Amino acid sequence: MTPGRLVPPALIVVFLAVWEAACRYLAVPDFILPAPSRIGIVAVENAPLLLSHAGTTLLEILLGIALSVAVAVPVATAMFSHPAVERSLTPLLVASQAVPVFAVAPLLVVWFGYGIVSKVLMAAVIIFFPITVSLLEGFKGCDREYRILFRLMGAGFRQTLRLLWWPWALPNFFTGLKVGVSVATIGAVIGEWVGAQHGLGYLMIQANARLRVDLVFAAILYLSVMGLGLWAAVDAIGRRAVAWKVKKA
Amino acid sequence: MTPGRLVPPALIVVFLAVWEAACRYLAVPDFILPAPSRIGIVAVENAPLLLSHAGTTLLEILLGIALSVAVAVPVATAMFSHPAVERSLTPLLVASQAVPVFAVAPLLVVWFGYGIVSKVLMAAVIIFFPITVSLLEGFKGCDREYRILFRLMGAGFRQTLRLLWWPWALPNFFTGLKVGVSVATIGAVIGEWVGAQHGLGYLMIQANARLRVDLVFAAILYLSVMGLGLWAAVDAIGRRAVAWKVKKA
Amino acid sequence: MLKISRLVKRFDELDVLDGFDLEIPRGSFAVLIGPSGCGKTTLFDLLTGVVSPDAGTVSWMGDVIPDAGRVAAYMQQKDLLLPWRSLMDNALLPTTIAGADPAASREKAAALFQRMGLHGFEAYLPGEISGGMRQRCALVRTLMFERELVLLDEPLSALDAITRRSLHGLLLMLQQAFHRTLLMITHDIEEGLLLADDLYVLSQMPMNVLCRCRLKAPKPRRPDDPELIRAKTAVMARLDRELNNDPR
Amino acid sequence: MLKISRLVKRFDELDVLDGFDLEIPRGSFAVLIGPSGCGKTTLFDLLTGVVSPDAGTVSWMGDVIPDAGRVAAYMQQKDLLLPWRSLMDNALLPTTIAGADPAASREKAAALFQRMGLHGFEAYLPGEISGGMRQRCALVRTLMFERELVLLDEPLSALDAITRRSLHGLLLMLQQAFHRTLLMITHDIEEGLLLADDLYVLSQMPMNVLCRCRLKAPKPRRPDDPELIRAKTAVMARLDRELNNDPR
Amino acid sequence: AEKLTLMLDWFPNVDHLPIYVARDRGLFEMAGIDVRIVSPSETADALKLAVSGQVDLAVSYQPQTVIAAAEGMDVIAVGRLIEHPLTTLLFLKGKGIEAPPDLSGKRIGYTVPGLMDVMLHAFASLNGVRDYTSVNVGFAVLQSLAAGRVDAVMGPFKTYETVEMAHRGYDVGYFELEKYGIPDYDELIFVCSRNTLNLKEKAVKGFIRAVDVAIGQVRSNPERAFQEYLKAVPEANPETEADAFRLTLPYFAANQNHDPLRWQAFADFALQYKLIGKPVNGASLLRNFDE
Ligand SMILES: Nc1ncnc2c1ncn2[C@@H]1O[C@H](COP(=O)(O)OP(=O)(O)OP(=O)(O)O)[C@@H](O)[C@H]1O
Ligand SMILES: Nc1ncnc2c1ncn2[C@@H]1O[C@H](COP(=O)(O)OP(=O)(O)OP(=O)(O)O)[C@@H](O)[C@H]1O
Ligand SMILES: [Mg+2]
Ligand SMILES: [Mg+2]
Repeated sequence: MTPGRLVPPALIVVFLAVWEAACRYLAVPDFILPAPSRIGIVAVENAPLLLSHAGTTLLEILLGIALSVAVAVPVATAMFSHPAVERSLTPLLVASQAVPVFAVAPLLVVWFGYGIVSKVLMAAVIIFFPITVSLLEGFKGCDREYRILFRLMGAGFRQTLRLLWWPWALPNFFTGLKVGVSVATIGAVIGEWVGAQHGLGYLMIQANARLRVDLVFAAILYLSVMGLGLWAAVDAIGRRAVAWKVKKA
Repeated sequence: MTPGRLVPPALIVVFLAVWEAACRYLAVPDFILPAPSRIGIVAVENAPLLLSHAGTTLLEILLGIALSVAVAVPVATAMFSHPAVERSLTPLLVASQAVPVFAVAPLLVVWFGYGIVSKVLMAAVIIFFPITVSLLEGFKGCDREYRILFRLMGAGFRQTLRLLWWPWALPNFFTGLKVGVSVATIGAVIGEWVGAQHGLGYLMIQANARLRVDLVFAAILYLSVMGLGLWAAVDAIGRRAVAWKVKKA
Repeated sequence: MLKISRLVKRFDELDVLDGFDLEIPRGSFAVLIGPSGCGKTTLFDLLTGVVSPDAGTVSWMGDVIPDAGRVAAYMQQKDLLLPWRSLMDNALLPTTIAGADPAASREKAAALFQRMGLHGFEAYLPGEISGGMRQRCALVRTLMFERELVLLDEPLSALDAITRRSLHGLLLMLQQAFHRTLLMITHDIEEGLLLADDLYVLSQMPMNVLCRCRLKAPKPRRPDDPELIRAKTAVMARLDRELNNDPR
Repeated sequence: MLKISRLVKRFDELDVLDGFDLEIPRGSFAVLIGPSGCGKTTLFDLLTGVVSPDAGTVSWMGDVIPDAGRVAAYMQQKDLLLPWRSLMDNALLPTTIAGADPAASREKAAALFQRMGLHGFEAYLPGEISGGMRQRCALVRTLMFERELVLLDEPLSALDAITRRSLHGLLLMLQQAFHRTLLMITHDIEEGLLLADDLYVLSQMPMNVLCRCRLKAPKPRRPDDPELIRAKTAVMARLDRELNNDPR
Repeated sequence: AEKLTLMLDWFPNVDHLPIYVARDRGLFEMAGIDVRIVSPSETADALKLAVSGQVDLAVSYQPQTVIAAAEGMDVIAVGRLIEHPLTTLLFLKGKGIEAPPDLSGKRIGYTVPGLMDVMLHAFASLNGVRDYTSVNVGFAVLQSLAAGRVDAVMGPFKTYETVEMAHRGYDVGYFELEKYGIPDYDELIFVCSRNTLNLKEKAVKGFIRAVDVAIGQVRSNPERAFQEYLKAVPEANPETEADAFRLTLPYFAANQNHDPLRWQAFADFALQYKLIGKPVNGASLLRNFDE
């Protein structure tokens, strides 16, 4: 999906219309679910505030993505090359997915303080899992025949990785990255629950505590747009990177 | 990874040992991070309590998985067969990933009450995205040549779906499902933070309010084991379903 | 009759076809021979709608059709077996899709497996058999698909001479007993001459018919038939001239 | 000298090799001909360590080696081109891996592309070329890989007669000018007879050497050489007997 | 100036107004301290981090502090911010609820399992509420009330949710806990660890004094204080928080004298209703600087 094709089509218009109508005619109170028009107005009126918070969050997300990619790639590689590592790490990784943040938030504060680090870490932790799993499955999906070809050509592990496994798993990597960046927004927001002074997550908690549900949703709108932008960017890069697949067709 | 191979190997032992040592010698207070030994003891001592809550949560997760698979498969299929649907739904789906639970949990409760439905929905919503994305990418990854072969044999959409695309995308489906079931635990727990009377999430909040951090972590341990079990189950089923891939090697 | 008129196909800067004409009478066996990479597979792909032409028409029995995908069974150059289905299930794919009687189809497929020397391998997966066996399995699948026109892209290239010869008999039976129209690509000139009613020698890109070799000798023919040996030398010489005039 | 002794390989209930012996003198050109599915590819896979034998040994120049993967260049029956690399980059894969001088390698590959009639297609992706062109590209890649032993599994099966003939010259040059030892599988008996010093006719599974045909005529040979025609008839007859004695 | 880190119990709101006033009028500076204010991710974090020494001071609740003491945490209350419970049992008017017994047979929500469900249980048994169903509504107080999913909720603040509901056109009433048999207690207090107190006694004392002074100043000119607060916390919503501030003003601690008897009464109540598992000595948790 190229950015151009993201222009909201019929279904989205229908979705918003139904939402708006539901709020108006079913008299859904604002603080339960604000109408899209209301969210839009709040989002525009508070644009300077929201944008400044959004900047902080975006920075955290981008750093989180960079960090998790930087860790996921070697980890997936290690798990792929050493089944023992896979056997050891998989249970830890899967188990870690069941840990809710609030339980470890004080720990994060203890270790990383109130700065940007803990937020970046939270975002990274959330993106990390889908990327690693997808990349690993991608590596594993490589046809044995190709591996053998490389072995016969005398390729070492690094060469096979660079010339075969990595390009082979690239589509999977991008699938994982797409899932990852979409949920990264949540990661950063959750990270901001841990002692943040700025950012959309901070703003949302504040607004939520103040029962400014419309502002919460306006912040969500900004987050959603951010998520969409990241998705579209990854998708565009992904398409370019696996152009040979498209071309072949 | 078959269940048998999940038996914790060296790395996990090392991980637990480091954790234990950190708690003992770095004097991390146990209300911030309890030592694994302490968590183990609490988990065993309170087994009846924890198991009864775990039962509730497990039921929610299983229903959530069933629901989200039941929805993700037709949705991914529709997105694949109608690019217009994909163009419309993708932004909605991606945007939805940026919505933090606390914003929608009240909505779910208002709409679906305090019963099991809202928790099942929460779990389902979280699992849905990775499955749909993976399945869709799997469908798209099918070589054009095979599609043409099916067209030449006069196969309709449903037949091509059943005989070609679905088996083709099965490995991707299982990758997505694996990511999904791992995070499903969190979905159910968050659902239980609002409007539950039972379940590990409820227990965690309660223990947290009582500053019983060791019990919180014991609940997380049960959640983790549950997540691991689900992962291993999906992995085993997945292996069986794509046995031809293994056999070919 | 299959009639191909003024077919044009370009790939980027490559003129593969530039006004290609061909007529195949109903019930006849036509063989195409030409240099590797000249556009034979592309022609079949155009005929069956796998790729769409830039210009030109295809007609069948006098009616212009967008492509012959509805009237032709096509055995592609790649075997395209589904790796998760056993050989038998792969062979049964066309009848499964057409909703034909399973028992009858299975019986027919079993007979073809026997004939192809694949008996005993029905339950194997495509990843567990040899290249030639895969090709034979793809041929079974194509024959299971009952269409009046049969397009075969190098169907026997990976087989030994004996198996090949026995399958020549099968192809001739298809033409003579079942009245199919066959169009076959091969690189084996002798094979072409043994089977063809019309053998077309094709040029380099843009592909054209260099010469049409009408063979009247009754079939089955013998490879040591002097007419065949003469024809073989002639075709060889024509191809040689084509390839060495324009050394790519 | 490559010496294969008592090689055994089973797949489940299939006895593919059951004590297979073969000796290939250094610098010679050996050709293997046998029924489709008899185990030729499996033999090459065992030689190169692609699959591991259940029993038996392989030795090279007198030393028993686990497999000949380190001394052989192997062109497999499938082309195994990397779909994301251009033809040139695919051909350069062995030298890239070996860390050879890029400029010199590129020059050598360019010469081979020219020779194979692939000139002008260096930048194409494997998905954009014909079956025969893919096969030729795989052959270029194999030849870029400088090993003393060259194993070729049906390297020319998808090529037209003329291109094939020109590549016969290339293979002979490899043997005669570059002193490689060649081991080639083919289904084309005439091709085998044109190239081989020793031609082995193989049996059905479990695979054995039915007869060894020692060819002394100087190369290049002509297909109409009466010795060749006689040998061809003999090989054909031997194969025929093998396949029809034991109708699978 | 000595640095002190203070963790709030929740995001900044009018309850914390005197702290901001003290900071922005330089009262902390005069006391020779430099206070950094941070927000927690969850209400229990502040106390945990204070006890572990990660922050110097925390805003906490008296019930939470008693629970912490019963869990063996080394916590000490050093000052007071809000001196009576703000927690109420909130209900919508016009549904026939006038007195606690009217809640019998109704569906009653609570906000924090483990704490508010106990309060609800105590309230019900003390006031003859029978056959009610209790449900955890989490943070969805307004939503669940407005949607009619529950008839009342235990846990909302009388200074806060009431205002929000009123602003949205809902007429709400509430029962104040201390008037219905539950021992009076300090809603918001300042806590730290004994260790921090030993190391930074002077600074902590200075902090408490400064807050005390600030509370006096807030009382004398509430309007000005509120304007300062709006500047310090730009996210604040001026309309609703003005009302909330007006309601909160009477509850700011009049002095910094902890009352050991009041603490003990609450601790005994907590033990009786199983909020805690073992007895707690109230006096041992307190430090009065003014004695
Ligand atoms: N992975 C496998 N699992 C089971 N059987 C296998 C496997 N690989 C090969 N075989 C069997 O081994 C036999 C020999 O196969 P092989 O590929 O060696 O034949 P071949 O002589 O190369 O045939 P062709 O000329 O058709 O390429 C076949 O019957 C095949 O079914
Ligand atoms: N998708 C494509 N993109 C670009 N060029 C293509 C594409 N498909 C085929 N070609 C080009 O078209 C030409 C003809 O290819 P085609 O496959 O029709 O040859 P062929 O006659 O079947 O050869 P062979 O005998 O080797 O199978 C080739 O030069 C090839 O590079
Ligand atoms: Mg072709
Ligand atoms: Mg083979």
